[in-house]
Amino acid sequence: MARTVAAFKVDHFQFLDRDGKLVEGQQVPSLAKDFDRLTDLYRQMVLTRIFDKKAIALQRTGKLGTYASCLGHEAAQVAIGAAMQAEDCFAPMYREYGVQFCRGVRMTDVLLYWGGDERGNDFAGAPHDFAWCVPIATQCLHAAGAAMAFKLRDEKRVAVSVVGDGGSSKGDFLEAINAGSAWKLPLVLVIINNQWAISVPRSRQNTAATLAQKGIAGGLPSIQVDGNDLIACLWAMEKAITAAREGHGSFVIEMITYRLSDHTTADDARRYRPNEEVEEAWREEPIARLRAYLIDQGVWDDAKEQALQEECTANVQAAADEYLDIVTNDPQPVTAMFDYMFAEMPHDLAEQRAYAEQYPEDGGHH
Amino acid sequence: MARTVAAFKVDHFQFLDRDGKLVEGQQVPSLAKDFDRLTDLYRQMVLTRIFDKKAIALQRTGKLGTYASCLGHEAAQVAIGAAMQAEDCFAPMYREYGVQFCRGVRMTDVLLYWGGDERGNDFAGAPHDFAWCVPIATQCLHAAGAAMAFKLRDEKRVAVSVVGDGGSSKGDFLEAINAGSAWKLPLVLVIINNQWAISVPRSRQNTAATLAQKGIAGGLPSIQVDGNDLIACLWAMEKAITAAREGHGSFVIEMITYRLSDHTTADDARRYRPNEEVEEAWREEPIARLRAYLIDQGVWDDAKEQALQEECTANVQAAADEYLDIVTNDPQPVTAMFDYMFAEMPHDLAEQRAYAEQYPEDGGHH
Amino acid sequence: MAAITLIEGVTLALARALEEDPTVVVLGEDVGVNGGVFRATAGLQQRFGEQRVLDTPLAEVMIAGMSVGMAAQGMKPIAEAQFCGFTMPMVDHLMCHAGRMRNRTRGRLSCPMVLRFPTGGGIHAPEHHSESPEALFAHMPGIRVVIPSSPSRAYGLLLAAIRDPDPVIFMEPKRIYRWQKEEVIDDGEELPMDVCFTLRDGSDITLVTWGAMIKETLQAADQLESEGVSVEIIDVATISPLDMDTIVESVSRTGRCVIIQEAPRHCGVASEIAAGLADAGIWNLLAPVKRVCGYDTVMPLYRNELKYMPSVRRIVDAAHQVLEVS
Amino acid sequence: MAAITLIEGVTLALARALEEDPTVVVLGEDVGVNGGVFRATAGLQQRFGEQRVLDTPLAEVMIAGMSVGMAAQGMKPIAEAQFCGFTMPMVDHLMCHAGRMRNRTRGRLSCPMVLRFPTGGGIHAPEHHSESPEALFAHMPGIRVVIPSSPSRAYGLLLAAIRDPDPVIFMEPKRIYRWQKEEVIDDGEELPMDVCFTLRDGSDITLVTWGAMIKETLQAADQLESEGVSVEIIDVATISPLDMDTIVESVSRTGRCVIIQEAPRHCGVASEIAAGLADAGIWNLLAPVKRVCGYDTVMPLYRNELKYMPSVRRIVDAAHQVLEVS
Ligand SMILES: Cc1ncc(C[n+]2csc(CCOP(=O)(O)OP(=O)(O)O)c2C)c(N)n1
Ligand SMILES: Cc1ncc(C[n+]2csc(CCOP(=O)(O)OP(=O)(O)O)c2C)c(N)n1
Ligand SMILES: [Mg+2]
Ligand SMILES: [Mg+2]
Repeated sequence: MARTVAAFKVDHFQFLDRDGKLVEGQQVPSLAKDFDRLTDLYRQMVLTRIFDKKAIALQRTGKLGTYASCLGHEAAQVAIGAAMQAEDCFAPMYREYGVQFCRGVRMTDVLLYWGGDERGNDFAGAPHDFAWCVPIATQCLHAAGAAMAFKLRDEKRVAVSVVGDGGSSKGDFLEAINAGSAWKLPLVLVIINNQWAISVPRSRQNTAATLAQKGIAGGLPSIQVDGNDLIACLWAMEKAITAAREGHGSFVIEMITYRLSDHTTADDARRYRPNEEVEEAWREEPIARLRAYLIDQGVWDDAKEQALQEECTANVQAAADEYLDIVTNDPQPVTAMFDYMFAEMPHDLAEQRAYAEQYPEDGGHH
Repeated sequence: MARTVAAFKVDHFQFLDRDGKLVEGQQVPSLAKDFDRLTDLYRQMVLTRIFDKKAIALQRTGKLGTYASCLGHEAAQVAIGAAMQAEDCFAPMYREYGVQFCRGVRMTDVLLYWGGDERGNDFAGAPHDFAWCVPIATQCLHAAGAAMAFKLRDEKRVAVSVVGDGGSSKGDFLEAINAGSAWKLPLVLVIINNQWAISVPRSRQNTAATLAQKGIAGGLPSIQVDGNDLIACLWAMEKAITAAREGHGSFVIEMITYRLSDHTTADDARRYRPNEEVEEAWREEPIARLRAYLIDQGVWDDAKEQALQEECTANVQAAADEYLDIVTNDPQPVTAMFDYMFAEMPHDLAEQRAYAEQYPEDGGHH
Repeated sequence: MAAITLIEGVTLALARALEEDPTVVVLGEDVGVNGGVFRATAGLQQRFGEQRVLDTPLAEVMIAGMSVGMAAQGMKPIAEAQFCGFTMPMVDHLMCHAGRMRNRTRGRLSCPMVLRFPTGGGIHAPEHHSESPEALFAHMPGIRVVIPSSPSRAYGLLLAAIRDPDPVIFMEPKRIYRWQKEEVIDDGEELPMDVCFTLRDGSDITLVTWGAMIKETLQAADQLESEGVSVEIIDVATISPLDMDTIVESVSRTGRCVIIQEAPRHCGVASEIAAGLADAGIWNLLAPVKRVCGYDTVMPLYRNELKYMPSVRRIVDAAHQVLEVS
Repeated sequence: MAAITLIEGVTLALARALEEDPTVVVLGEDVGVNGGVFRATAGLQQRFGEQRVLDTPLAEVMIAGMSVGMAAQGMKPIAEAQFCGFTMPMVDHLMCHAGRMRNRTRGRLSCPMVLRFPTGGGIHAPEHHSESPEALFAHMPGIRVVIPSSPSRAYGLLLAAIRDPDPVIFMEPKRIYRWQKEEVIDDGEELPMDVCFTLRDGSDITLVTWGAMIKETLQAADQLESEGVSVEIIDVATISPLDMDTIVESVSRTGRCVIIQEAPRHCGVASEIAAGLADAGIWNLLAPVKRVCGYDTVMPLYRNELKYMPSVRRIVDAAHQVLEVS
């Protein structure tokens, strides 16, 4: 006869079904009726998608480098951004534009970064957020470090990081969970499970029922939400961030969504996943779903949609123009690669810089 | 209303209480009545402890380098060794002599290793087991690799590795759990929770209720046992190894014991832990407990104990003598550091080897 | 016999190894159905099955650590890191285990694994996709480091790396993956991993390089030849162990040497070669040994990456400098 | 003013930094109650509290990654790795983040962290406790690498490292932690991190080294002096960025140079220095530049570790070799 010393469960939350109807027989959070807020967030989601489309167009026409699309992630991303306070800290991976736009990162910043210009990481609008992070899952520990800084300084700030279904297999993420547990850090870790890690399906990362349960390793509250349901994502994020801010420690949320695009513009997903799967996923996508709900509730209509589309398209175009103007008329000189290495330039680097100046045009740029 | 998508629990198993009485009101495994086997294992535990004492004495008298004692871990270690088949593969950390003696590693090997002689890792008696592994938790992934090799070759062999309470915080262990889950590897991971990682208490590693629950991250069966109860440890190990061997995948077991010694002979635990705690832990220790049980059952007595003590002491002394004879009369030459770097010695290394031969005595040895 | 590219040479060698040795297993992220992000493993899983070509979870420490474990237990893992920048989490298992397994156990266990990955910049890739970390691996005892610079050397050296009983890091210069085509016979002939390849004989100056910089070095050599300079070109290819003898012998004839390396200069492989010349080669040097390298800075994002990498002009200028001296 | 050891110099600098800068946090395994396995942080937690001196879970990737995060968010983490061998899991965050934070964000964020750890062999320690990995870190752009070799330099350079606005790897030569005592005034004076220290002036030969090898180098120098050789000794101390000028200037006077390094030779720091001499110093060289190094093997377990490390005799013999040449 064994003694049970610990018991856990992972709950799944969904409020809006794929057709934008409220799921029957459950109490909906009040924010489901906060239509001003929901329409604002809907606008952010649409802006994010229109931006994404433009970025891909720029890449296809040779005006932008490899780009990682966020198509299908808009609810998850905007919910994260909306739940955070300006003074909180976000540690992104590489496709969370929907979060970042909420936080003041400019569309031009995104284009500069993927356009091969470091100035894209100089977020004027989100001065302490971390830069885009390509080495998978490492950002989770940077967020843990930020959370530690906040805790040590007694600041009521929260650090938030995201990781993918693939990245959730990496030690950095798992050690971040453990750190959050060890020090009860004000840290929220969001697993954006979009079913694919480039060509590797979720099922290959491990055979566990959920990814959320990785938080149980550290004894952290761990839940799963429909990542295409803005209301569920936002409800969960606010619950987690509030708990973290009030000193209750770290939280893990798995948001289940789908990567509707190729992994990046350098990828061709048709090589490894069936079209039917993608088509099925389109039926779940977050924007149509929220729009249907807002229309049902009588707070949205075609005229508003029309106006929003035009407004976003114009803003996106302006950002694209600004980006192209910067890289064309104000490119970084060769010396830029030396000038930010150290606060004070070491002697030997200064010598290399002087030498490099003799070859200002070499290689030119692509 | 949330939908629960996954539920888990961690059970704790104990059969023998600290006084060697069977815990009331629960069914005991048949092995509790297999007295031939239990006495054999008891002998192994006693041998392990007597060896440990001798090794410390050798270190104290300058005849051995830094040594990591296994005092208090005898039940956990002997149970692991006893549950494994010869063809299985063990990936140790650095203090699992009790496992290794069961597997054919010689006491002389242990002394050579801690005596600063690589020949200690050349286990004639356990030819495919991994060497002692100092970089914490890395051995868990080597075991996962071994398990993968067995699986790919369709061999009914199991890889077993151990990690400490401290090491259970490291990504290598957590990634090994995930690998075991991803491929359903024949892998058993044992957390030997002896409450301390040098001076860092278990409570600082994280705030979770158990360490066993780290296995839940991968959806692995995860249990906790009294690590001072040989019967519980062996029962759990056999359950896990059988499951792994039969293709049911990986298993995590947390064995709760106590490090009765300093971390190593280079450590002084009085600096960081109260004597009372250690004294209390002595009341839980595994050997007295099993002896009491065997005496109760009428299969052990003082005469047998006396004979066993003398036999073990003699064997340990013989090993110590052999060790001292080897390092005194057959030390490794300077060239030994070159001869095992590559199967074929590269040209530049051969040159360095010839050069080194001109300085055979330099530095001598400590 | 068809003309193939460097990356096709890699694929050809992998296929042959999978064919001839049942213990060979290819593993990594996206190496299966997807055939690798550069297509180096294209078709291999379809041909050899999921037991031989494994897509792994996204965890480099795991890939390295399990490869060590598999190698020690009789398999021949050929692990792929998706890009040079993502080998850093693997350093621990390479340095502390792969390079030590044989020595640590006095030969009882060994670690015959291969870690292959695309290296270097110039393909317009995102951050962390363009580094050249060969010097880090070359400083690790017990590990061989190889970088091919042509289709035939990719084929022959990869076969040698796979058949070698010790760990080999095989770095593939992605910028020239598809630069040149070359006739390569799939005859299973391997190339030696302990000698440099002299690509061109000359008498006035020795240009030493490896990997993708071969391209600019050859162009620089053409320009110098057109000025009447006789240029010897050495492709080091096997970075560790390093065949210093061939280089010293060459410089003993030319008296002049420029080493070209894409990686940062400080503590790079070019410095090791220059140091060798400052010792064994000193009496034959008629001029300073110049290193034309990447700068000691972070590799810039793609818009300026070519400004970071040694250009033909930088190589030619350095050659002129050492040639002027007399 | 008391005479203190090198490790006491470390403790003194840490205490002062904790005193003068509220953002300073010391973190690592066993740095708290236990005061570090070498006692480098002894008494600091008692004096400054658990908020300033943190025992961490056993996870080096976490220690490195969180230090990067803390540093980027206004703290000054001083992380300890318990031994040189255990820094390998930290390489990823150092290479990919610590050294890149400022550059990546065009100066918006920075990473003013210090990673300190005991380095080198010769203390009879177990496997992985005796490595000298400075060359690996020196090859990483954006990171300073410092190795003191005396109590006063430990104090002054560690203070400089802590106050520096960029990441610094501070390697402590454990073999000489308690070798010499020196009067050190706790006046908060830091030492420069961009110049070598000339420990002895001489005219016949320059011996260049750093860290614990200073001990054998001084002994070798004494022996050479007794033979009438005038020896100049340079303690590099700041491995990266490297002050080549002081070394080149010295060799321009002596014409002869031997570099002593405990680490394996291949692609080590000694090679970088020799390469610098093969370039800027070539005209003044009267003899080959010799490197007396650890072998390109795994550091042996303790019984043979001293056979691995450069001995006084190996240094003297190399000096004789270059002195014989004329
Ligand atoms: C450490 C590391 N390994 C490999 C890569 C290459 N890579 C970039 S994205 C990616 C897949 C990530 O999948 P996931 O974590 O699910 O995030 P997603 O892209 O789906 O949002 C891989 C393997 C990387 N960037 N970093
Ligand atoms: C990667 C790594 N970091 C640090 C150390 C130094 N060290 C050796 S043992 C130890 C504590 C291990 O504690 P635990 O995992 O609980 O095992 P135990 O010693 O208690 O059996 C530490 C920190 C190491 N060997 N490897
Ligand atoms: Mg994904
Ligand atoms: Mg422990």
